[in-house]
Amino acid sequence: MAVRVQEADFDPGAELEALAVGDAGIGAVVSFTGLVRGTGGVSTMTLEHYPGMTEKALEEIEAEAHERWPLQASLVIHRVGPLPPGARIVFVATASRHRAAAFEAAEFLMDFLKTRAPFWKKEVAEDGTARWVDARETDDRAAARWAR
Amino acid sequence: MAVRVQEADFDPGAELEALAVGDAGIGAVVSFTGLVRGTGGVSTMTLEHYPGMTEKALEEIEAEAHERWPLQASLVIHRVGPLPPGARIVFVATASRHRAAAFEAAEFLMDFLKTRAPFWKKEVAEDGTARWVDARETDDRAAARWAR
Amino acid sequence: MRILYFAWLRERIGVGSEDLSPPEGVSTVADLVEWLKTREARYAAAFEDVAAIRVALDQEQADFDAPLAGVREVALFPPVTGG
Amino acid sequence: MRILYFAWLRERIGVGSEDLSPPEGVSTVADLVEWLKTREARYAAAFEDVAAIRVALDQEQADFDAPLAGVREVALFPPVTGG
Repeated sequence: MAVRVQEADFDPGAELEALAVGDAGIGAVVSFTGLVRGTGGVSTMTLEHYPGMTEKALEEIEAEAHERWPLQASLVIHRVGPLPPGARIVFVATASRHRAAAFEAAEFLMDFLKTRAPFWKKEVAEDGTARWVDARETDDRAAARWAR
Repeated sequence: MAVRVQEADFDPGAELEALAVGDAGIGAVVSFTGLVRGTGGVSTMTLEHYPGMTEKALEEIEAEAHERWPLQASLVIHRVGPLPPGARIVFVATASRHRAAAFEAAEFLMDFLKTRAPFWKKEVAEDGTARWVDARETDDRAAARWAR
Repeated sequence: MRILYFAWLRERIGVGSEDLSPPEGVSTVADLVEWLKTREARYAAAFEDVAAIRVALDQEQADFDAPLAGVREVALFPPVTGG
Repeated sequence: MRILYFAWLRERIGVGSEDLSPPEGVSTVADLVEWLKTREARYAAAFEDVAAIRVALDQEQADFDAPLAGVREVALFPPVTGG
């Protein structure tokens, strides 16, 4: 169980390898990697965040996932700062005995991260114009399905 | 879109990297890795399959996933032969513009692989006794939810 | 007709594949299994619980009432357990 | 009281954080925002559509009717868009 907020890139393969080590009961590992899309003329995506609250919010979301599903391990990495198209932005990984828990927990982590963690995306286009990305209603709906 | 049936191990990090290369529209990559659990005194898990039909079945399942969801890329790897505890057995990865399609397609691929692809698992315990793994009813139920 | 067996079915019958010519009247998968059971005790034992057996005809999943006409490869096996 | 602004709210107001002492009578988040709007035009412009603003009190998400008593850090920002 770990969260990391960092400017640096990360290595999904190494993270997946480390996640499953040391617990012989793990049978299923799910990962999600979010990338900066290079379509629509975006030249840079800048991630702003709220230092302090970000880590807290991610840790709370992760703790809730462990409370809801029998997870042996999990990891959330979110990058901040300016990122070029194709760059990794976010990584979520979950490990469990069976696949249903690992899949559901990973989706839950992403849905809550998208609606509760204090990150804001700003797109700079190739012509230099900048715009803050609008929140998506589909993200709110995705998060709402986990209500209990 | 690719399927591979092989004795050799694979590198999830390298596979994820290759999957997302060359399509700037990819924003979400989901992976599932299945591991041999080392609990319950299992010393070797042997995967038998039906050469010819295996590849065909996996390709059909993958084609159906592409028909149901807007995927930019996908990959299915399944190992055969004897595998020790902790070894990777199966890898499924999907890439799409948004995360919902990537998650759902990966779950669909796993559910159908578990119930339609001709693989059979035999466990050999530390005391030398062998048993064929029984099919799980939960896998049938998981596959049934994709009926349409 | 080539007949393939997998997993514990292969172990109980003792071979992974064989070429057989079923007699006239064997027109469906169910007929084939009934005929196999009459051949030897090991077949009768292997097919004791036909509900536990799945079939593929020319590498496509099929039902027990599927016709065998034109089929070159019949595979009989327990429910799959990969993944 | 430390007040933080993020994303386009920070850009419109022109600072990321400031230490302010709201007058008596400012007891909820809604009161605070109304008071900020009276300070300068840039605040009035930034908070034109309060439905588009979210708030965290001492780094925990909160509602506009939440009381400010005992709160040290108020963060105002648009809906989050990470991930």
